[in-house]
Amino acid sequence: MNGLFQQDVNQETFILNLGPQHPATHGVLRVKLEMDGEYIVDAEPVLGYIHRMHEKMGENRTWAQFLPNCGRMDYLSALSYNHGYVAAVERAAGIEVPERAEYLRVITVELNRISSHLLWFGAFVLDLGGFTPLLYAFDDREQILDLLESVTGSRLTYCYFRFGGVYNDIDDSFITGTREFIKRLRKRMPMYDALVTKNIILIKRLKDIGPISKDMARRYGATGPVARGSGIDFDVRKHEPYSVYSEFDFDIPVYEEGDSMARYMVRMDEIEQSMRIIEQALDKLPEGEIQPKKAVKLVKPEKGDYYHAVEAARGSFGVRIVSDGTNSAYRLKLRSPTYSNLSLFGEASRGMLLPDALALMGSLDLVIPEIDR
Amino acid sequence: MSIPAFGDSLIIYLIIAALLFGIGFYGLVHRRTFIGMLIAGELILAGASINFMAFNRFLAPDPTVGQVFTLFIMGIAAAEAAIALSIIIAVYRNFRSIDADDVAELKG
Amino acid sequence: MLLAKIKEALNSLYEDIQEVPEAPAAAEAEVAAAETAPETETAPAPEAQAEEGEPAAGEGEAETEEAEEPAAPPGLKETDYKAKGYHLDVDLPPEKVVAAAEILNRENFFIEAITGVDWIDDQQLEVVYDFNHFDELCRVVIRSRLDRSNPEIPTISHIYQGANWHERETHDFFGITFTGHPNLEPLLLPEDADFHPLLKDFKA
Amino acid sequence: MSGYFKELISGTKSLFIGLGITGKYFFEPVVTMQYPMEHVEMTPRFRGHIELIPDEETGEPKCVVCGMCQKGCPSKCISLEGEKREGVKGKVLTKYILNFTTCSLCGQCVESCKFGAIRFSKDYNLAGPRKEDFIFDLIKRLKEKS
Amino acid sequence: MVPLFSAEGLSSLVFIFIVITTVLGAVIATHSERLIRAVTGLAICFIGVAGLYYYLNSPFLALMEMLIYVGAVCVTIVFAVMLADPNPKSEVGKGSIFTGPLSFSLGILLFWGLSALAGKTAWIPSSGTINDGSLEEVGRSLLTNYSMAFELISLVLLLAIIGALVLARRGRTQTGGES
Amino acid sequence: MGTQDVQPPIIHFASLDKILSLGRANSLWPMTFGLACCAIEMMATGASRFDLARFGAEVFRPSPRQCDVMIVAGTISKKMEPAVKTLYDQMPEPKWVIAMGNCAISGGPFVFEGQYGIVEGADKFLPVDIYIPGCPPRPEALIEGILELEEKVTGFRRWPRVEAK
Amino acid sequence: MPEPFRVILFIIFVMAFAGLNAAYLVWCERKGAGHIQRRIGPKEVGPFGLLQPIADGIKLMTKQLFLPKGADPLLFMAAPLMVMVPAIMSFMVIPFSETFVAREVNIGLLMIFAFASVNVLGLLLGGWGSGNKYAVIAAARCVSQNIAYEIPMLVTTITMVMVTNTMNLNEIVRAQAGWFFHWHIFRLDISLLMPVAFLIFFVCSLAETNRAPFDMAEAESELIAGAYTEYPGMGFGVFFMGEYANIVIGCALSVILFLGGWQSPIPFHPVGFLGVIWGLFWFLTKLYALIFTVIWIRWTYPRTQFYELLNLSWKVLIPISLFNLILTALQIKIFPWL
Repeated sequence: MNGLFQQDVNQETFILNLGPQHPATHGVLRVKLEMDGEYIVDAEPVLGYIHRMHEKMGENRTWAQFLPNCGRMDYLSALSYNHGYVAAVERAAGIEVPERAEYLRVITVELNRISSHLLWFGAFVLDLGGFTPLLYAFDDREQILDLLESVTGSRLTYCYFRFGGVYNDIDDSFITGTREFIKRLRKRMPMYDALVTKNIILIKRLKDIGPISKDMARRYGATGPVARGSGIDFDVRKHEPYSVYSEFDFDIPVYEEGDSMARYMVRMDEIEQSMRIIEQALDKLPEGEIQPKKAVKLVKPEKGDYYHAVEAARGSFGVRIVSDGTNSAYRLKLRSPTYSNLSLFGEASRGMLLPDALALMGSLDLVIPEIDR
Repeated sequence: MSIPAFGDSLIIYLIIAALLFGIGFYGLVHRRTFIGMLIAGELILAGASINFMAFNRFLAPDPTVGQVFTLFIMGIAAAEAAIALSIIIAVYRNFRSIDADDVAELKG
Repeated sequence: MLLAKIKEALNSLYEDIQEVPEAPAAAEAEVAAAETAPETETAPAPEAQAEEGEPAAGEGEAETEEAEEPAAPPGLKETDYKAKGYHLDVDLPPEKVVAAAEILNRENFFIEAITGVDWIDDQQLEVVYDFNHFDELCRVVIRSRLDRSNPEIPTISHIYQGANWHERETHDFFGITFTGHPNLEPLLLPEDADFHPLLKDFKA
Repeated sequence: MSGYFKELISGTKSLFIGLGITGKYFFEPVVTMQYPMEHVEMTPRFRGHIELIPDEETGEPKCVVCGMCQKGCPSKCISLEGEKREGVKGKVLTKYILNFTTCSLCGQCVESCKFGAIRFSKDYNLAGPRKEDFIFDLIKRLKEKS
Repeated sequence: MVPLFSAEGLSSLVFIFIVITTVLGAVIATHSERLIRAVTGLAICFIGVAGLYYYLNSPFLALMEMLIYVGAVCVTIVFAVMLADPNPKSEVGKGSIFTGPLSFSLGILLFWGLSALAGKTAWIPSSGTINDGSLEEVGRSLLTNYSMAFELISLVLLLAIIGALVLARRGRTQTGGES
Repeated sequence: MGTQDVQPPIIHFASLDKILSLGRANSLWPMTFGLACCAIEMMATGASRFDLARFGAEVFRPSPRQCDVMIVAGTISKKMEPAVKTLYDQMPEPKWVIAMGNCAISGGPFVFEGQYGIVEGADKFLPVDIYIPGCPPRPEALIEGILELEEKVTGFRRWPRVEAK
Repeated sequence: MPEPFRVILFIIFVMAFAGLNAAYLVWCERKGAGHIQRRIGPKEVGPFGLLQPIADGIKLMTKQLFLPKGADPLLFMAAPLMVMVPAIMSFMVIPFSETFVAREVNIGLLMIFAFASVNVLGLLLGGWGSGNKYAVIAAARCVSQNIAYEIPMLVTTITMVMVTNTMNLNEIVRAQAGWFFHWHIFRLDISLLMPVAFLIFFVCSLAETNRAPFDMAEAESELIAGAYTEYPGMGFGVFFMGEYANIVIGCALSVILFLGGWQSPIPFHPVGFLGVIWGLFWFLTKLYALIFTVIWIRWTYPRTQFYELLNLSWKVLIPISLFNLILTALQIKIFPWL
């Protein structure tokens, strides 16, 4: 009512609480906005509304028992997270992985990355007010989910990788299905392009909105498409090749502009690159075992600390393991990319309009449970 | 059952106009803030317009005169509202108040 | 290339540490403060030091080592990337962390994470900083041990703004105070939380 | 000025192209699978809650009550009991309770079972007004099924 | 007097309703504690006045009243209330001598005087009219007899727009944000 | 007062009640309110493949004032609990709650001894009407949950039951 | 039939039409959105989901009504009515067919605009009265948008009034009699920019009715539910009905001004009762085609950014509509025989 806007008579600003339940925050992020009219004077994200104690659980559970947690951290690219954790433990315990298993990992992770980017694409356009692209993207995403479900048994929170390999092998129907899906998505991408990317309304909403400079991305430790949209040529898959990524020929899309449009374009291009990786992996897929010959039964890494990073759909996901030689972690630190990416929101959104700030927030591709862990 | 044809007598319109004028005047004196005064002022103008229209309908040989005048009053009122409100906002920015007395005290 | 360069730069941080003679103190305090640098050379687990020629055996030994080999100060160690996942392991006293962050900032490193480890057996808390570089793979780990009863370390959030949240999170989980931090309120825990769940002696 | 008109025209064109695409899809067949009337079969690897595998001859569960599933479960949702019985080798399962409401479907139990006594069911559409309905007595379920 | 259940009677009833609306709106406008309600009252009052104009054989002006007063003036005032109403503290009544009973009696006095004047005067209806006062005639006279005033009004409006912009924009930049 | 017998109402509004409950059951507007993983499956349920719209339940309203059913899809943390409670209180009667996923039912996989962050189940502070177990449940299960809720509101089931094989 | 009773009958008809129309437009919208998105849309409630709006109506009407904390009771209650009533009043002057019109007012066009301006105040007061910051922001946006788009809309309308010399909607339709190329949208001889003028008018009516891509008042992803955030049950329902009634009016105006109203595309018009039906058929066909376009647009585009929206009005629509005004005046003067 009267005085609604005036917390302090001497200030023309007022406080707006975005969330924790707000359609644009994709979950339960809360952003405290100090607004002057529709301009944002200051923004402070408030986290922790879905803090699920993953790091504490890492200390309480055995190495293998922690596996399902990975999929629930970032449920959109669960396999990347599985991969990061499994690879870190493998590094710590010195477990060798058969080549076929590595290929399967790459194929499923990249499929998962595409599905994550597709969902982001839809949700981002939904943030901007367009509803239909979301459903088209979901339509394509369902195909991936079908493929992955036929391999892993679940639709979203996969628990597919095991120390030293993967849980079960793929069959021919998966391979043909994947090839067909890639063909189908290749046909759909120009449609997305014409419907959304070239749309003048979208261009007007994204061009020059929410610029993030190279230096800012560095100071905040932004990685993934956010960094690549700011002209930083950084991708863990190329930078410190893990698994079998060094054997594939793919490009890292980099855009110099640093605005929301650049981040959008990076992700759209990444879908194409992921498809290239999958095609090559399917072509090169070696025969062989999917688990090490001597089955890994009890994992006991040596004392010490280990770090392993993978490129998740949102950036560099790092796992720091501090082991004391028992069958559970002494300390498990999960470095989630969105945590760093979101931390620059406060600075980047200063002086912006509310809808632009939401476009910026959408372009950061938030998955809140991964931030809060 | 029957009812007087109220809409057809000049005096009723004049009384309504006087009532609006009186209420407007009362408000003008009574209100503390500029916006309240502006609202009361608009009421006074409305009372005047009704008078014009009523005379135009019942008395004037040229029935367009009153309408034209009322149109002009509307134009003036719109302009007046715009100017007054921007002044109010400017005053508010400077004094953090739209209370007429506060502004008077804070002078200088 | 970059690794050598940054190693050189970080080396300079140890110069004045060597000048200051290690103050003999009570046995407990030695564990807490004086030995911080030499003791956690390789890995946080004290037992793991066996591989590295037992520098923790005595203060005198550590001192002589420093005197003999000024090029390789204690606490600064190149690690095997394949096995560990990082290149440079730098152990610093808390007051040196800011200087190290400045050096890394100059070389355009970006911050990956800050976290803590609770070494309850040693009555110490460790703060671990991960830095990485965008152009060339070079992950630098900076670690610093603090006294568990009064864990304080200067903030680096004025150099790396991204450290702001990481430090708040570490404060949430371990109760480590980052002096000079602009806003050290609970981030992930509820606003009124007064517990630090990742401490080993935490009970819900 | 020419940029103004160029943007105007290209912008309008892009809007009409967008309309064309959604218009085209308007006339394409729907992809909806109408659930209660039609439903798909789950893939062989689909992970529902776990169920006991009956012995083909006797119909009794194959479980030997080793407790590996219970131990492997990260969220402690399995509790089982067995007893020694005359004339039978090993233990006989008497109670196998799965608290499905805390399960995360990770599959640790199925993996850790060396006797092939449990598998994932195909129950994909569970819902109900009572929480207790989802704490399954798997032996009872097995009896009902057969 | 006209029968109640005829077109004239019904219109007379509606007229009473309109008068009540007008006066009620005016009372709300001057007497409510909150400014926002006062504006609502003003809008209601103007809707009533528009009805009166309709009864005065000028639907055109009735609609203009709606368009300008309700659609423009009231909306502007609501905006001003939003921008510059810091405290919902009591709006009316305070220490000055003009408030309360005195202003009320002044208003009553004015009303009484004016209506007495209206009642006492012998109004002489005109014998014949020059035109029928229709919309066309209004337009014609606007562009012939009163064209000067018409132009002046447009000038006044233009100046008002510019003046309002100049006044309202000043001091805005220091809070930042405005581009 | 107290223990007197309650007279049965003279006029029965049974048929009216039936119509009302039919109307309500067929127009369950959920809230756009996702907490975690299950929210994605909730979105998938609204999407083309499963299409919640067939039952008139696709109108995801972002404001609690216009919602009829709150689908608690995900883990409720202790920090979030007051907010969820507020949202529930803001919904006008009649209102229903669906606990979707194991986290909302009982805390799911995040329950362990010494946990400090989550509420073990939405029914700890909300009157939950329908439980949908799974981690996350398939979209079919959510549709089934909506149908179960309709059954609960109207008292009979309009749709065939699907037995999983 | 005596005039007052005819009017009262028509008011009842109009109210029923507005209510049903709103309900079934929602159905159309949901169904249309469904098929655009390759899904079915409402289906199970009645045949083809046709009972869906009724179920929604029953539910909304029996929802608990309450006053949110911090809301102003008077404003909160009055606002939905201020949106709904003027919208329904505007139906009075719309000629559904040549004789199928409540009142042929000679300033019908002005009347619609006058009532539309009350609608704005209703939204503003509703948003402000809710005592919710999102609602206030939405209301403020909505008003500045309405003011900005009223200008090009009025300028285009004035152009059409200049062409037809009347503000009587029925007269405007009569001026477009004959073949379909006599409709104003095809009259390039009056103004070369006539199709553009139609586009401007249509875009403006989208903006005036707060429809996507200009749905600032209900910007779901930004402002929760905009000005309606705090409205439960029927308060929301009334707003919704008002909104859909406004869409019908906006589209009806476009049809009347540019697409020949109730005129059929061929110069054939039966007399008497059949003529009423014939006109009604063509009017409703055109009207619903246009409404379908509105729905189609909503499910295709993202929302515009607020300042871009104002830019579009001030930098594109207003200059072009003014240019069109001048061009029309010139063309009428140069080719006076047309």
